[in-house]
Amino acid sequence: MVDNKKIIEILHSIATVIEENNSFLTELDNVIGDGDHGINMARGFTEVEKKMDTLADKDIGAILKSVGMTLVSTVGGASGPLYGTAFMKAGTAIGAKTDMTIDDFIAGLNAAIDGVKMRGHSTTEEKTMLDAMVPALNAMKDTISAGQRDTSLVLSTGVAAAKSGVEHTKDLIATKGRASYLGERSLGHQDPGATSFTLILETICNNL
Amino acid sequence: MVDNKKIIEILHSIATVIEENNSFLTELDNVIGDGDHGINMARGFTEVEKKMDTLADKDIGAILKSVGMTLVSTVGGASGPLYGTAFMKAGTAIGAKTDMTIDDFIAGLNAAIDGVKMRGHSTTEEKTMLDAMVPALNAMKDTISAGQRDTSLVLSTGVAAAKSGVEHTKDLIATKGRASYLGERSLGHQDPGATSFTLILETICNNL
Amino acid sequence: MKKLINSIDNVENEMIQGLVKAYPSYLKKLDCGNVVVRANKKEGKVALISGGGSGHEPAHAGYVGEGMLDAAVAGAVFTSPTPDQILEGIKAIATDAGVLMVVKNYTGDVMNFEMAGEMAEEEGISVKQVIVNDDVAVQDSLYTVGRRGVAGTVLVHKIAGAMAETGACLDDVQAVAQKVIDNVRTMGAAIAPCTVPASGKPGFDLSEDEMEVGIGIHGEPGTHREKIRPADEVTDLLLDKILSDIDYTDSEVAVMINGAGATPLMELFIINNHVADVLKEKGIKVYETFVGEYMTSIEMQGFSISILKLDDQLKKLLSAKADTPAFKVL
Amino acid sequence: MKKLINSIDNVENEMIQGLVKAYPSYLKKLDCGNVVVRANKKEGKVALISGGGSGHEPAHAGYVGEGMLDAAVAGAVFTSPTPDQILEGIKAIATDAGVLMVVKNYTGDVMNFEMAGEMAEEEGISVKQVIVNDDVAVQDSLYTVGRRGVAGTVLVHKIAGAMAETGACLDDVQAVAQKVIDNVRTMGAAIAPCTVPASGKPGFDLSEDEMEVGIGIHGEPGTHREKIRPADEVTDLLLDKILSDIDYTDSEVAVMINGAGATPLMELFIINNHVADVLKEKGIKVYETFVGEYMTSIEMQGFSISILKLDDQLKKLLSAKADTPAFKVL
Ligand SMILES: Nc1ncnc2c1ncn2[C@@H]1O[C@H](COP(=O)(O)OP(=O)(O)O)[C@@H](O)[C@H]1O
Ligand SMILES: Nc1ncnc2c1ncn2[C@@H]1O[C@H](COP(=O)(O)OP(=O)(O)O)[C@@H](O)[C@H]1O
Ligand SMILES: [Mg+2]
Ligand SMILES: [Mg+2]
Ligand SMILES: [Mg+2]
Ligand SMILES: [Mg+2]
Repeated sequence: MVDNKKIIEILHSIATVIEENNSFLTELDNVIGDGDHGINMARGFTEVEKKMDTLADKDIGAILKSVGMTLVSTVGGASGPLYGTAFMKAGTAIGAKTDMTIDDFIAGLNAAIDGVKMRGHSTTEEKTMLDAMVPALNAMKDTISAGQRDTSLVLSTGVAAAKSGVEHTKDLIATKGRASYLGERSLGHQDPGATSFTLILETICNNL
Repeated sequence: MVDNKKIIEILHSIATVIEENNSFLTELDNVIGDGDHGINMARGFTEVEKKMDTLADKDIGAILKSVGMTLVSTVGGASGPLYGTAFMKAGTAIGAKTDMTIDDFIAGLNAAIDGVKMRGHSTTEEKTMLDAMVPALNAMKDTISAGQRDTSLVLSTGVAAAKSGVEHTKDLIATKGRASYLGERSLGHQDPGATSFTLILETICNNL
Repeated sequence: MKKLINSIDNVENEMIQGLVKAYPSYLKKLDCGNVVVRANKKEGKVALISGGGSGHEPAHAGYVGEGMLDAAVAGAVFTSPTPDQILEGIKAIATDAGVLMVVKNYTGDVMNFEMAGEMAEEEGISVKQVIVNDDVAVQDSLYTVGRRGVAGTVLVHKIAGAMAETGACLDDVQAVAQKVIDNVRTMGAAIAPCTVPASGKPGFDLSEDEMEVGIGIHGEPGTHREKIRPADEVTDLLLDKILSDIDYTDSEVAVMINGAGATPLMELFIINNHVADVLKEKGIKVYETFVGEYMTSIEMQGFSISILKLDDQLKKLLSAKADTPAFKVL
Repeated sequence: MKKLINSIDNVENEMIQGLVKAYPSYLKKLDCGNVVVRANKKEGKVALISGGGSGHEPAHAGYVGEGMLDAAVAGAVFTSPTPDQILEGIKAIATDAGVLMVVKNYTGDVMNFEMAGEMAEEEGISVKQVIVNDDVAVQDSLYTVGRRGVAGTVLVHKIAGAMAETGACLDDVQAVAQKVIDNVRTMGAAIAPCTVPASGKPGFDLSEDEMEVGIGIHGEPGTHREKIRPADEVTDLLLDKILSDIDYTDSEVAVMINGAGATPLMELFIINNHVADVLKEKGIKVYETFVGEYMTSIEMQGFSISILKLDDQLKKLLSAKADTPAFKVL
């Protein structure tokens, strides 16, 4: 599917997309959070960008773990430990490979989700990033079960599911994260973390 | 000229005029001071109003001294001690009369001016109330010297002179009071205290 | 955005440096980031660490000193610090008696401190934590993340800090911190928002006649929005909610009237005037009152009221000596 | 005007009551008006009284207590108190050692205190005064009323108060107060105005990119208006004026970074970061720094820098114990 060179390329693109969506994500967080999700993510991925040169020759597992550690130590807030844990767990799951398959990708996302659930004491239907991550994972698994193994196609079903997941967060009352303080007032607004995850997945898909 | 009943009537009118010009005077003070001259004067004359009933039977000197004391103890700021001293000194100069002449009025204003100069360590051409008081006094004296003794007419020359005095304060750089901190930036703006004195004199004139 | 700053990227850093330069006899900054510790490490006692996003000054670094905290970790504005930063703070202050982390109940803070605590434990430091959740504006239920931690945190610092100074063991310091948490309730309101420098825009909008009741210290929405009312009525709104959350009948209390950053002291005293009257009328005895800026939200206009129910132990610890830049008890 | 108040007429009154109710062990209010004295009168020492218009909280009532003032008189917002009020304060605190009045240099304050002093002398109380004039934004000349009294006044309270506490005679307390006045200089800047409740309108207008340099504590205009600049440059503007007014070469100083009311502590610390660097570079040694709200202008956004040149006597008195609601030295 992709080798370690490609991973670096994709990470660059993710950093660019996050930076481009800094205000958009911050704006979303302004409505139901504290207005910093874009700022936090951009701060983290700017640091990831800076470390990228030193990672070029590393295996995929090592690259992802390093990205995770950088996010943990620069993002702060809720998204730092969550995305950080997600990348670290994905790295561990994929391991010391320089080339990965769609199955590796699925295993990585699966581990990332477990990491977020563990760290965030959270699950789906709580109006968090999990409400984009889990539907995306399930959709991709279904696509593969249906016999499809074209990575672009599998990924695009994931992106579509993540996007509907984001839409679905508008119908949810937040019970985790800062938006939960709003109770019913969180209804009608999409979750910033679910949105940033979808942007990341879409960027991966577009770069394959 | 006027008896003690009339004095009470005039003081009521002054209180009303000051209240009506509260914002105007405050606005003037906003530009070259701290924006409270109208508020201060209104606070003082509201208290004067309250005390008026108890003064109805007193002589003119006692009435004016009591007004002065009320102003001193309620106005605060620069105008409190100055107007307070002015009224007290005028009361002392006029003395225990129940009827006063134009000469008594002139003597009273003269004493008031001396009181302001003493208390304020100030003189004319410093952009203060004195720049309306002194020209008014001089104009009235001149009118009387010219053989005129009709009180209304004498007073109206005083009001006219006070008004040009106020205009003249626009050409002065303040060297006393809060406006002096502005240096040359005080140019072009009329002095609030000179304005309030002119309003008071005009009210006396209109009520004769 | 009209602010007296230099560059948006350096706000937190210059602020912490300016603080440490103002109080060098109290404070020292670690090289690894915005971690402030006591100028002279105190051995032989439980060490207290707290922290959170910047923007709540003087919290938390202003409370580092004798009788309160041993370290404070400052994240980016309104963003929890990261685990590695917190870990550096823990390592710098750790004694054999252990370390207590005082964490405000926000997902980010809880997770980052938790990770730091795990890392410190791996290095052989014994670490415990308490989670402050005093804001009655939000519901506490098993199915949510619970109440937010707000100004009551400062009272936790004061009392747990005094307890640690007596040489009490980690369990006892944790227990008294938890006792404060169990007995303190806070609620706030705002009439104008604040602006996170990096965002450049106010965190929320209020029209000229509106206020947000139950505002969070990051500008998070509260219970509802309504037309602004006279100070006494706003105070009643908040007091009602606070006083119906715990039974304060016949008890002695500490009161904190906390300014959000741009609210003049004049208004905070006017608010206290009514708080004092209401408590007196209800037979609740005020043992100590604190009026000022303790847990701010940059330049938000608003305030919060905290009421801590006291017993003899808490009274004694509240009145114990404290010598920190922002909180002193003689 | 968006404020947390009840009625415009009661602002000063409710504020003073709220203050006294917050600190009953420190403060007592006289029945005759907004005059605050120590809860327990201290005999056998020179008594210090200060005051002025309200709106500068915690000045001056917050500084009543051991080691600082014996009484504070609060006028209407930004308006000097009246002689009869001041006289009541003097009478309440007068001891055989006499009374020192600490007056800020405004025509109104000077005249009202002067009248009160005359009245007190007539009643057989010996009264002296000092006039604080630390604001270098305005020219001091024989032909003007001279410089304004601003935040440096708090340092006069601190040091003269400590001197009085030693039992020094009236002349000596007056002399040391005058020494502080001779050696302290202040200058401020504002980026947004404040609103006197009774007026309902901001005291001045500034456009979104402007600042007023040399602002007075009542919003009086300063030296000039210009485009807002980074905090360090604004700080340099003020420091240049202060440092060229007295020769501070090789001396030790106390620094006060004073918030005007709505400026977040975050920004004050950022300002102190630069002040500390500049002074260090110039070889001026900082003995003590105070960052916070000491002499505010309701909810003005801005700050001032005060620099007091110290000698051994002033250093000792500055570090002496003070226990007041708003200023504590352990
Ligand atoms: N417990 C949790 N589990 C999963 N995701 C969470 C949890 N709490 C918060 N999030 C995600 O984090 C996002 C907010 O991140 P961010 O704004 O960067 O942090 P903070 O809330 O600390 O300011 C939310 O939109 C949500 O998707
Ligand atoms: N030394 C002085 N002598 C005479 N008049 C003065 C003096 N100082 C101030 N004034 C007058 O007082 C007016 C200001 O009064 P006011 O605004 O009520 O007091 P404050 O300046 O204390 O706020 C000025 O406009 C000026 O006319
Ligand atoms: Mg956020
Ligand atoms: Mg005025
Ligand atoms: Mg945040
Ligand atoms: Mg005034």
